[in-house]
Amino acid sequence: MSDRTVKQRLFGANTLWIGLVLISLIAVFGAIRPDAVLTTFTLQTTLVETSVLLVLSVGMTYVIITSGIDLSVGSVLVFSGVTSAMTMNALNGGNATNAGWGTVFVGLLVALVSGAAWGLLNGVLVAKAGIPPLIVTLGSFGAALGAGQLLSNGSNVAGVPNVLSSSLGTGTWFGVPNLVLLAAVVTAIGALVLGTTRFGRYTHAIGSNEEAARRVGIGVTGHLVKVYLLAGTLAGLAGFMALAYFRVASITGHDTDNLNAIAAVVLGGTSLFGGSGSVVGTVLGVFIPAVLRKGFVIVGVNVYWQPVAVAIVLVAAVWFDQSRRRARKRR
Amino acid sequence: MSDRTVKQRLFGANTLWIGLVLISLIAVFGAIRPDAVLTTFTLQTTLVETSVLLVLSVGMTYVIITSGIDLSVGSVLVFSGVTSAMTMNALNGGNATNAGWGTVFVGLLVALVSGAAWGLLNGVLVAKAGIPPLIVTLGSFGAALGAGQLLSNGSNVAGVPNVLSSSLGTGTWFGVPNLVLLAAVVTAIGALVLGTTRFGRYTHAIGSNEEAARRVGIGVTGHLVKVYLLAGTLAGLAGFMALAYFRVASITGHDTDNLNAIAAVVLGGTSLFGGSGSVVGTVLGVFIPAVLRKGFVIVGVNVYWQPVAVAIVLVAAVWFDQSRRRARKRR
Amino acid sequence: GGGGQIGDSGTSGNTKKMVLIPGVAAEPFYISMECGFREAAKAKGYEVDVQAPAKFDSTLQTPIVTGVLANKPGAVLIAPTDDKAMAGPMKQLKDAGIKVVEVDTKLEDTSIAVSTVSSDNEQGGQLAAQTLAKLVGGKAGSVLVLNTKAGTSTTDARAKGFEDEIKKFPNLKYVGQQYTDNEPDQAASKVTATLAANPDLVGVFATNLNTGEGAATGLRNAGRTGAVNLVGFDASPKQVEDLRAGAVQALIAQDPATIGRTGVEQAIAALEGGTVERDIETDLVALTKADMDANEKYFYKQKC
Amino acid sequence: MAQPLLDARHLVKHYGSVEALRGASFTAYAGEVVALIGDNGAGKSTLVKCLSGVEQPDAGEIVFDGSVTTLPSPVAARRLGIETVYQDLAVAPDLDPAANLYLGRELVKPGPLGWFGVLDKKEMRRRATESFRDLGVSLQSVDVPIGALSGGQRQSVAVARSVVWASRLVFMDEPTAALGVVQRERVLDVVRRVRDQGMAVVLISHNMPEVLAVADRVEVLRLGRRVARFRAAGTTVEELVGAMTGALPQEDA
Amino acid sequence: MAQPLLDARHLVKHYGSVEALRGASFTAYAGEVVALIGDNGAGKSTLVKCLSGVEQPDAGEIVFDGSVTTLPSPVAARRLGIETVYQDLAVAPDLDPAANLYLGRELVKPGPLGWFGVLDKKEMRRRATESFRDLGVSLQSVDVPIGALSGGQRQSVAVARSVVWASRLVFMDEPTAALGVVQRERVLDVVRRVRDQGMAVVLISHNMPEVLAVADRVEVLRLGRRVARFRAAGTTVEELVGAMTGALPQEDA
Ligand SMILES: Nc1ncnc2c1ncn2[C@@H]1O[C@H](COP(=O)(O)OP(=O)(O)OP(=O)(O)O)[C@@H](O)[C@H]1O
Ligand SMILES: Nc1ncnc2c1ncn2[C@@H]1O[C@H](COP(=O)(O)OP(=O)(O)OP(=O)(O)O)[C@@H](O)[C@H]1O
Ligand SMILES: [Mg+2]
Ligand SMILES: [Mg+2]
Repeated sequence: MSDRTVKQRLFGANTLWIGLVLISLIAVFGAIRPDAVLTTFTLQTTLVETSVLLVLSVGMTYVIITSGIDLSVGSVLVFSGVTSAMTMNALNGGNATNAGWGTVFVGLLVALVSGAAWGLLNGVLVAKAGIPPLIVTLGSFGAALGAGQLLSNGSNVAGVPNVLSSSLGTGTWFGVPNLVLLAAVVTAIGALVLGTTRFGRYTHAIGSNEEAARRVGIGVTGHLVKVYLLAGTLAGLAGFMALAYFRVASITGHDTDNLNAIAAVVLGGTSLFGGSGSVVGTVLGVFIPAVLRKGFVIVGVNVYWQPVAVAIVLVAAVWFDQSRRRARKRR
Repeated sequence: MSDRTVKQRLFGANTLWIGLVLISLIAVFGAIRPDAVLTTFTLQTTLVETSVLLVLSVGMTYVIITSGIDLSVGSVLVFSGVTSAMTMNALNGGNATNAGWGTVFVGLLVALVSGAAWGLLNGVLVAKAGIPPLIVTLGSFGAALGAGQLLSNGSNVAGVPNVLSSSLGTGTWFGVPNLVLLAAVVTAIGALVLGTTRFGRYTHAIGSNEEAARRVGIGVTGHLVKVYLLAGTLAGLAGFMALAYFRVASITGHDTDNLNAIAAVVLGGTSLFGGSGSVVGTVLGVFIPAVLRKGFVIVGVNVYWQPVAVAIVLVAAVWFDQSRRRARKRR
Repeated sequence: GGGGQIGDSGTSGNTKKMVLIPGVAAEPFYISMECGFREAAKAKGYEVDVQAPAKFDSTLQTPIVTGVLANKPGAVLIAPTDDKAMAGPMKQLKDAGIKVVEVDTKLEDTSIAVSTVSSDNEQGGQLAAQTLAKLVGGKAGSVLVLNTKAGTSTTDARAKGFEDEIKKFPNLKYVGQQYTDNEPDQAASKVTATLAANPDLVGVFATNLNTGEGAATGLRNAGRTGAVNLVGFDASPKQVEDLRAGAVQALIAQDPATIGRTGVEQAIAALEGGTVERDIETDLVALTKADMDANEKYFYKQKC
Repeated sequence: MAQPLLDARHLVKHYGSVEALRGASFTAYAGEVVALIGDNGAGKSTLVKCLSGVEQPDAGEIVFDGSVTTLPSPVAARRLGIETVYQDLAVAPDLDPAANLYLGRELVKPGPLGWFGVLDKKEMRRRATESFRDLGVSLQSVDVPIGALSGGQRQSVAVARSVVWASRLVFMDEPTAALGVVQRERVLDVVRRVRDQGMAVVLISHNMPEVLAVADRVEVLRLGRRVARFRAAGTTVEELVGAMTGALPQEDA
Repeated sequence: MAQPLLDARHLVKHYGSVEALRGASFTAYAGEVVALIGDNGAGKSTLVKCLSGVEQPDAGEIVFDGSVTTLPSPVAARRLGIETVYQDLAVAPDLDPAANLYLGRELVKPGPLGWFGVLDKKEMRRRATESFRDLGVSLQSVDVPIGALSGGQRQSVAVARSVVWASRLVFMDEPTAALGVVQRERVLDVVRRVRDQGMAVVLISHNMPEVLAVADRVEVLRLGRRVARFRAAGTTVEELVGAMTGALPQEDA
């Protein structure tokens, strides 16, 4: 009986080939425009620009492993950004631009709580009321956005504290953007919890066979609530990160965050039918489309060709990954 | 051993409660504004405005019953509309506004073939290459839209023949809009094929247990290709219908067709995990959100409240449907 | 025998009512227009309603038009989201005896509306190019256009106007437009990618609010705020603030409140038998940090 | 005779128009193996589900350890010390055998890591391997998901899981159906051992010689009702079959 | 002895690092019942899957009816007249029993409706009811999805499906594992009847008395290899168990 190493367990052989795809993409773009691609600048900006999506996708990974889905993340992000920004403004007489760390802390708390509230609502409706996740989160997709618009009266909320945007938003730490650090910490914790703890084990078990999990005494309802709560809270955090990054809580422009996150998770080898998946795969799944989009702009691909090329590479990557994995299984 | 009637088989008891939801929605809006809601005009426009989505959703029902998903329908609709409009224009020296029935017929053919081509591509990649449907159709979602933009150079294509828009687009037949007639015929055929034929049976069997279907000798690969082909072709038809109705092949505005169609199918009682579902359910699933949106406009609900209210009613409807169904099962 | 057209049947409605159908909900541009609209209509004793689609999208606007039609108001002010696709639904309004006034955008078919009140988006693009050239001065370098989605008529017109005009400045190399799906994060990413590929980037024209916000973020992230001149479109409070703070170097502002007010005047003229002007163009201005305080009336409003 | 550990009275369970249980009664005593037999579709599995909290009976009464109780969930049953091998096994196919064995009762690392719920996978794997050896199961690899195991291997995991955790009562719904000759003997040994520890074992099986070899008592279900009870000693296969098929005169027992 | 109907030689099948078959051979003759026995995990189900086109062996040769053949898919096997009852049953849980029985071979309505593939559900249901009666299965309702049936009822549907359609060879992987006493006898009767029609029946079972009662020959698999062959007449359970467990001296047969 062979024993797996920690590395194997954490990464799963499943992510090897898709990782290879990512590396070769970078290699190709790097070969075409080494001066523009293989620079600290491009690395930094690419990482920063994927941070928010990465945080959303970590939560989505958990949800999809339970064989659920969460379409609401983008709207929850918007809602949390709006509540957070409005609270910070309210605390500072309508404009928090020059507010201090206390305000920022309250803002973070409000963002997290707002996200958690929607996550809790999703979780309760999915787990306790037994409504299909697609319907529940399609509902909160609309409702959270509508609620955000109601609160902000339909327009973007400005007035983000400078200390927030200059620290979390654009600050770096030994050259690593703080936004990236935060996303990396969240991702690492997400990967460890999923791969090594009881919480992660239950997540897999529920997705693999919900009835079996229930029969062995796992509190399936409670666990599902927690998973959606996690996804919602991370969406709230993502909303706060976006606030720091864009210096505004913007209402539109997050309609496709949900599909992007789902695609990243599936691209990373997690099955939509639940039961198996890894956060490391999701990380790769987040970066492949990001690298592609960036690379195509740098290399100068025609704008109308860009979506077509992204689509082709995406499908080809998964196809390659799958056929390699199958071959490995056969061997 | 009891025998089920044809009616029961076609409708399935599953659709009873969700149908009830639809009727009570109409009743409520009708009670608030009887003068505006219960008119031929409102009926006509509501039906017309849902025709295109209905045709998309019929194809989506098949795909979801096989436990697949098709995110590409909206983009395929756009692509088909563009190719069809451009072909009709090309046949008439650049502007087909005054072209005759021959041109319209060619346009229809081009739309159907364009849709079928994307459907075939989806089907082959899903069934033969074994790539997850979400990834494949996310790819064609981007690629079909990009291809449409490439062809039209990024702008809407006008020049739709008047004979087409005044007949199929806005014409009526004994008060029933022609567009609605066409959608009804497609839906009826879709319902009959799914409920009574071998094709429908195989669709259910594959979704219920693909491996079992393969082992009993059903050509699973071929069947899946056909199902995606069907969904693509119907998206092509929908593109042609949209052309007739809007008098223009519009590039934007179809990003959420896929989610709308999926929501309609799931709302209608089809499981995302495949194996069971009905076209009649899908019809109800298409109309509930449509009636809601229309009703809210007529009743004059605040725009920001509308998505919230739609979300609440959607979730409540499914919850009601599910708890009624469960109660029935218990009885 | 059974042929006919949709909407053949009809009833009469409330001519003392007026409805505004903006292109999209929740944009300061349309909110400011709504403010002008409400103010002017109420002053004349009209009942008002506003129904906006969730997105700038003809498939979402169409059901709103027909829903409004069911109520039979006296006049409808509408910003058609597609110059062809909205012709059908809007013709139904006209056929039902409702006076239609186009605001902001217009149909290709000029026979439907009684009047059109708008500012010219293409001209706005040209103005953006001129402003950018002025800001850059004589320096040579690349310029980029950030557009929303392919096929969005308003922003496409702005981009086209910019593209045509920028060619007149030989020191500026136009590197083309990038689509952003109207998402700020994509806009940021496209800006930094362009910076990587074209380090000599000196100007960016962002065709709407979201692209502007994304572009500002991308430039800030790259540490090139101010070094690369950013010209935005529209003057929502946040954009004005960014202009003041130096995140944006210029804004092309329309005058939505006047559009709304003028639209009401034209509608009332049509309803009450006054003289109706078929085409009215409102002003477009370029706001820079230097002259912004003088042009405060062009700032958009968040709420009335 | 002593007070029964479990006494179910006149349970009724409908699925839509199907009547799975029509007033079934069932009794189990501590320290005995009682076999529950009956034809296909007699309602045995349904009865087990009702008695282990998976399904809720529509009517009837459950007495456990002398007091009337309800079992609203499998957790409630587990809390009473009731473990079950389900006929459909109820395993998570994507998890490996050790994970399935410890599902719902994972071991965590000692010390601070454990407070965060970090699993002690190594220890679980080691102990699981031991349990499997006890049951005579040989696995070529413990790292494959259980869905890839052979039918008998999977069943052995389910059996191991129940006997490891039970403290009062074990339901085993056809635990030996897919087992090889050796493994079957091992499981029957385990059944006896568990009985000797004072627990009650309820064994469902269609194999009459096996039933007579291991059970102390036999209860017979037919069409959703208990129709006969036997002491195993001295009963013949013919009598059992007669009761199951209704060839022998029925009595509502 | 006559030419074998099916002769599989030295089949090898790996799953990742697991070796399910390590050069297994197997022979079946027309007009006989051959039992395939072996411990859990010996590779019996894998062998059946390789011989019915579900899995592709990594090495080895399959001779059917005298000519070397490959079975790239289940359809290919079916075309040769091979039907299979899989251990995991391979039924569509959302479809009703009649639909499962006729899956892949639906009856269509006579006349023009049939050209469009319109199903004759009534006729299929009628005939299915008949088949189930033959096998002694009683269903309270034929309208429920098969996923809601009892374990034995589901297995009966799978057995019925294979014998209805086979023409040359039937593989039955533990067809009686979940069956009641009566149903088991009926299935064994069916097995004999099928054999008497000149077909070959391959029966996998862990029930040795059953094997000796119905089989003409027995082949034994151990650790992915054939290790012994017996004529059933005159063989004892002890000999079979000895061969399966390796207690008797092995020979690579
Ligand atoms: N979820 C369900 N829905 C509908 N009918 C059901 C359901 N579960 C069980 N039944 C029916 O209830 C009856 C009893 O089933 P049960 O599984 O208890 O039988 P069993 O005695 O365990 O049979 P077996 O020996 O074959 O396992 C059967 O007729 C079965 O079809
Ligand atoms: N898909 C698979 N992936 C990995 N290992 C597998 C797979 N299928 C079977 N195996 C392994 O191959 C070996 C043989 O399995 P097989 O199912 O053929 O055994 P069997 O003789 O049918 O056993 P049983 O009597 O328990 O049904 C087992 O060790 C099993 O774990
Ligand atoms: Mg049972
Ligand atoms: Mg087996």
